[in-house]
Amino acid sequence: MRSWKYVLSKLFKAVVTENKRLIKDHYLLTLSPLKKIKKNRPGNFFMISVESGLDPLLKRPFSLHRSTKNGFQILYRVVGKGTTILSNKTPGDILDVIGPLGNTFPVNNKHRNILVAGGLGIAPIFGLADSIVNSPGLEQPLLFYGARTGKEVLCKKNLADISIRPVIATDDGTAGKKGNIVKVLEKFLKSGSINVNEYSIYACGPKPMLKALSALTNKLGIKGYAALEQSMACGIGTCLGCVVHTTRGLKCVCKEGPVFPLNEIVW
Amino acid sequence: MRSWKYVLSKLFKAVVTENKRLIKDHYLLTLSPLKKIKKNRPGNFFMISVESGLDPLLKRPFSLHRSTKNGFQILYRVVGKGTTILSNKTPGDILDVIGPLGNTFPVNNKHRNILVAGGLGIAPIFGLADSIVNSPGLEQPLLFYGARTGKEVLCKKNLADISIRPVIATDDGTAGKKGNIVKVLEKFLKSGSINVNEYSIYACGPKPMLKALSALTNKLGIKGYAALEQSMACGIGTCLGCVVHTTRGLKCVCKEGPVFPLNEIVW
Amino acid sequence: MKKKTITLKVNIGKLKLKNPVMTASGTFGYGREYAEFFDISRLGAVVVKGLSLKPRQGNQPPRIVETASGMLNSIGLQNIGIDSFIENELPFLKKVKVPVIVNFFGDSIPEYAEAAAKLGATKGIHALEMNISCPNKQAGWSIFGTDPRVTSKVIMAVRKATSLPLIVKLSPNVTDIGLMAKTAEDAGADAISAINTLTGMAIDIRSRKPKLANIIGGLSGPAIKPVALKMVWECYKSVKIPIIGMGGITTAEDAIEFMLAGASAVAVGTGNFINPAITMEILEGITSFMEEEGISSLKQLKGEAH
Amino acid sequence: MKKKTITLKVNIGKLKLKNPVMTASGTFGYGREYAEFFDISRLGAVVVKGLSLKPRQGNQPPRIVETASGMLNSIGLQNIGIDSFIENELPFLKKVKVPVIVNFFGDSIPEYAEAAAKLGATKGIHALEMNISCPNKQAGWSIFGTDPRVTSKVIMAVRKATSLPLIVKLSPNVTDIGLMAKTAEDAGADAISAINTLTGMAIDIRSRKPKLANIIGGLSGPAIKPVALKMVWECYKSVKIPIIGMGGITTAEDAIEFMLAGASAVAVGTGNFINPAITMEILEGITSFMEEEGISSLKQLKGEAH
Ligand SMILES: Cc1cc2nc3c(=O)[nH]c(=O)nc-3n(C[C@H](O)[C@H](O)[C@H](O)COP(=O)(O)OP(=O)(O)OC[C@H]3O[C@@H](n4cnc5c(N)ncnc54)[C@H](O)[C@@H]3O)c2cc1C
Ligand SMILES: Cc1cc2nc3c(=O)[nH]c(=O)nc-3n(C[C@H](O)[C@H](O)[C@H](O)COP(=O)(O)OP(=O)(O)OC[C@H]3O[C@@H](n4cnc5c(N)ncnc54)[C@H](O)[C@@H]3O)c2cc1C
Ligand SMILES: Cc1cc2nc3c(=O)[nH]c(=O)nc-3n(C[C@H](O)[C@H](O)[C@H](O)COP(=O)(O)O)c2cc1C
Ligand SMILES: Cc1cc2nc3c(=O)[nH]c(=O)nc-3n(C[C@H](O)[C@H](O)[C@H](O)COP(=O)(O)O)c2cc1C
Ligand code: FES
Ligand code: FES
Repeated sequence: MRSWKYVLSKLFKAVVTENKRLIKDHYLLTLSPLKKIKKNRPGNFFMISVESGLDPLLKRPFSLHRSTKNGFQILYRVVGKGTTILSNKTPGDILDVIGPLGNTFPVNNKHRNILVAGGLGIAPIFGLADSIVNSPGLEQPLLFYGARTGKEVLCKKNLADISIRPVIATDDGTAGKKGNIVKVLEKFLKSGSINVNEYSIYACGPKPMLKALSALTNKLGIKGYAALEQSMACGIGTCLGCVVHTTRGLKCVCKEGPVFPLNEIVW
Repeated sequence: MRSWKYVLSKLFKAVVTENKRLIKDHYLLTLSPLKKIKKNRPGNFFMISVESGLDPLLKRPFSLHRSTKNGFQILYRVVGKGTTILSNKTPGDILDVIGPLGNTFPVNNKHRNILVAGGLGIAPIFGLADSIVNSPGLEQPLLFYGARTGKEVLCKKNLADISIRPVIATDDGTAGKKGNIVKVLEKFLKSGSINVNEYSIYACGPKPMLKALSALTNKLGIKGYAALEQSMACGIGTCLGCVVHTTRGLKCVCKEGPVFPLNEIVW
Repeated sequence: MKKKTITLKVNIGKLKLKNPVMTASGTFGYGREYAEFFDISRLGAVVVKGLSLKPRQGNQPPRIVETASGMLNSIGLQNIGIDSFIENELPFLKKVKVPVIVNFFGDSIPEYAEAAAKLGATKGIHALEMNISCPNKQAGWSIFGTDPRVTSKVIMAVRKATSLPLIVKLSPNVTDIGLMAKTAEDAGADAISAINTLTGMAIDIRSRKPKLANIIGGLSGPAIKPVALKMVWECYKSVKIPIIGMGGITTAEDAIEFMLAGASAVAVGTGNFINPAITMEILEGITSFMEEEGISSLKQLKGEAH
Repeated sequence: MKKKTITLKVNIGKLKLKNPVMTASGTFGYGREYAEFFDISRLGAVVVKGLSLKPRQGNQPPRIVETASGMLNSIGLQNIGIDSFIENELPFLKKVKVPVIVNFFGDSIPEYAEAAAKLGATKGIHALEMNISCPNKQAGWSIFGTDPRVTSKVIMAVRKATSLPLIVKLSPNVTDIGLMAKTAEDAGADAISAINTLTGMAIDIRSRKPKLANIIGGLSGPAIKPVALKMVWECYKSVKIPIIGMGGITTAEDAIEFMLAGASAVAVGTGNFINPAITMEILEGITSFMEEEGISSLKQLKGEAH
């Protein structure tokens, strides 16, 4: 009767080892699974139960930020009921999690990889940068990172540790250039010295940013990918709740994404 | 616009100052209201929110166990969802509470008062004993206290502190007499030396015990009162959810009780 | 936008209210108990527990079961009767100076009409809310709320019996609530309130018996909010008379959702049990929302999501 | 009572199941994804996502909104179509050796019949579940589930088209579910499943627009359990054919409540999203309960609360 447990693999309990407030409403959660979990890769996400009761009911999706020795980290912002509860977790609390879920960023081994993060988009993009830096034979990636304000530029130390010096833009100019990071990227890509055929772009951020980015990459004919978000129920491709429009029809963000080619996304 | 707050009085926030596990699933919760609350008396109860979310939805009723310098105590047993959540509260947690609610035990100043507690019924009965002991001019009450087993006999030290030596009976005989506390009381009341007209009885405990007790008191013509329980929604007499049958029709436990004359309860 | 330009005033037909937040029948008694928690004169209106000509004992206990984000009740319309209400409870509400809406019901069409006539002749009552929808049915009683022909007849009889603003409270336990709303409008209702409780039940697996003595009860609370909101939305599409929206409201945001769906005013039921001062928090929240969004009148919200 | 004397076997008409725990249509895909979480051959049956003759795109996103202890969905019957199911998905389920119940629907009576005939002629399908109740209606589509005359006609057409066990899945959005169940029984259904989702909606107060692109969605999850349980109770009173109970089941206790109300088997929907292995925990819990209570067969539970 109890033999079903052997197949459980993407379903696990994880203990909170740290839940650190970085700035204002941004937190870094470190989880240590209570059993061996599947290997996770940049782009993957986890569905986390923030509550054992029935309200809130559904698990919340969060991108893998970074793998650690004993588990992984989630970088999140408090926006509603679920994330508020999550922000009150303390070391020793145990959470139900499923994952790793979803696809990964298809890094191009031969290209120079350009990473673009907007706001919390740095959560998966940092992990991607880390993994590229640690992949022998891959060139150091470039990071274009936009935020609302200087204070919300995260991961500065961690980026420095892997020798990445991001090009930063903020809405209010309190860090890096003032303005839109996609504009900054455009300028870079259009500068005479760049051959766009040698670059690939990997992005995560708010919808308007990704939309602008896909307009840009489509115009320049440069290959790019973005991790998307959509409200989710199951996280594994069974409820068909998380679809987005693509040139190949409606696709599930949880299963066929979250990473999609920029030129296939229909905004 | 905000002036409504001035009338709030039975609605308050209280901070958990202690939440001590006594035995197995029995806990003693000490609450310190964040504002001055109304005077509470034995028999009164409080409706406590165990959760800020919507599940569980309703507040839970708990008898006043004992007043403290900065607040009051609740003695409770973990039986379901709400009490499980309550048992996980730690000092510093803040709970929404309404109370004190309900009526009190109408202690007879001229009689010798007999208190009868079954199981968790000791929660309000201890408070009653304490208040009688501390009322000048009142005789020391007698306490008949039944429990399932010796380990579940609570408040021993506190009872000793107020010089009450309870007559105990347990189902398994591991403390006091083996058997039913109502039977023990009956023997006492029927012993030749007792004039039943000089005694009043105040009881709280499981329904079968109270039923047996009311049969006994009705038979002997001795005046008695019991604190009853019923599922509650509002706790203040507006939903009409918590009614019990009495000789005077259906009555709300929350507003017209929880203490009722034993000879008026229709079982 | 300056605060002083905001008005929360709302008209339900001839009934003029200073704000749209009222209490739902059966969850606020006759108002007295809540006066210990806040100044109830600040409410848009108090809707009292459903009254009948004669006092009623209601159903056997147990009458309350908690469910996921909701509760079942089978009170069964226990009430003190119209006479006792007028004599013992109404004077208090009059003194408080809060608009009083009396929820009432009968066992037959003549009883409905007689109750309405009696209440209509009483000073200090501002409107009547006709309950045709209580799920605790006895002897086919529920047809008043589910069979449009009977619904129409009983409303017309009540309409003739009183000139007070007449609110008809609809049952959600029907296939087409829009049709029921239209039936009420055509029969002379001045307003609709929606929704009453959904029928539901719970079973104790150890005793293997229903948890409510009455077996079936009415489900209320946040659990039913999506259903209630959709029904208000349907009613708004089908009638022109004002709608009082209710069902699971516990926050200002919930109340605003109902207004956007088409409600002119809202009522809070089960929420009062969770927090006795919840109506005041909702009122404050609506005001803040209007300030933030630069809305000066509730007319700018009503039905705006359509 | 010794463990070995307990049997979880249950018959749904001619369909024999090793246990009463199945998955609810639309919440388990075609089974494949959950095989990564547990051995799905342990399920009483897998009920697949609703299929139509032609593939369907479904509704526009957003399609999911969480509500208090529940969720709204407006998937709109997106599916890969019967042919693709038979070719690409059924072989996997056959290999797993789990009973397969195919949920299906059509836009017209002939389409329903054609779909049933096609599925009925396919090896490896153990029963058909006919969805007449999806609330994501297009062009009056919902009348299949709410107008007894139409319900009767479409079921009779399907009944003629297939000899597979035929389960009719009822809509809860009706005044009298007992009547709908009886209609299905009389028209030839071998079993009833109840309930599908309740219609509901949610509004974003900042954008002042419905949160679902489709405006209206179906409410599921623990919030609706009391309503579902009461409807199963009503169906049990009105028909003799077996009932598959569903609506908000997340624990063994919930499942047992449905059986006590009259269900022969149960289906778990939204619960799968909360915990992908929930069906196995429910199965274990039912077994433990039977051990504790000395129950050897589910027959001793079915309808016992009546
Ligand atoms: C694949 C994926 C990866 C994600 N990774 C991260 C991450 O690494 N860090 C992080 O902070 N957030 C991430 N998110 C978003 C995160 O899931 C939501 O912020 C979270 O679910 C909100 O829960 P809540 O209960 O606090 O908010 P709710 O109370 O549910 O909603 C509050 C607000 O947040 C919005 N919201 C709700 N769900 C989502 C969602 N899925 N996506 C976007 N907005 C939403 C609502 O529309 C509402 O405005 C990710 C989402 C997806 C789909
Ligand atoms: C006036 C009053 C005073 C009370 N004082 C105390 C007290 O001092 N200490 C204490 O431990 N308990 C007391 N109770 C009982 C207490 O309210 C319940 O144990 C509690 O509400 C259970 O909540 P739960 O969520 O843990 O259980 P649930 O999950 O709601 O239910 C678990 C079990 O407890 C039973 N139960 C639920 N509510 C009640 C209730 N109101 N009365 C009895 N059984 C119930 C249920 O039927 C079920 O079997 C009192 C009840 C009342 C009405
Ligand atoms: C305990 C209780 C008693 C109720 N009694 C009545 C009543 O007498 N008359 C009536 O029309 N509605 C009655 N209702 C229904 C409410 O007025 C309201 O329509 C319903 O509960 C939905 O709102 P809510 O979810 O905010 O509670 C009652 C509801 C509850 C919970
Ligand atoms: C995302 C989702 C998709 C659904 N799709 C279907 C479907 O295709 N066919 C169907 O008959 N029911 C469908 N349903 C209804 C469920 O099968 C079930 O009847 C309902 O959700 C109640 O059960 P629950 O509360 O356990 O989820 C769907 C439900 C959900 C949540
Ligand atoms: S969240 Fe269920 S299919 Fe993507
Ligand atoms: S609990 Fe509401 S009247 Fe007693």
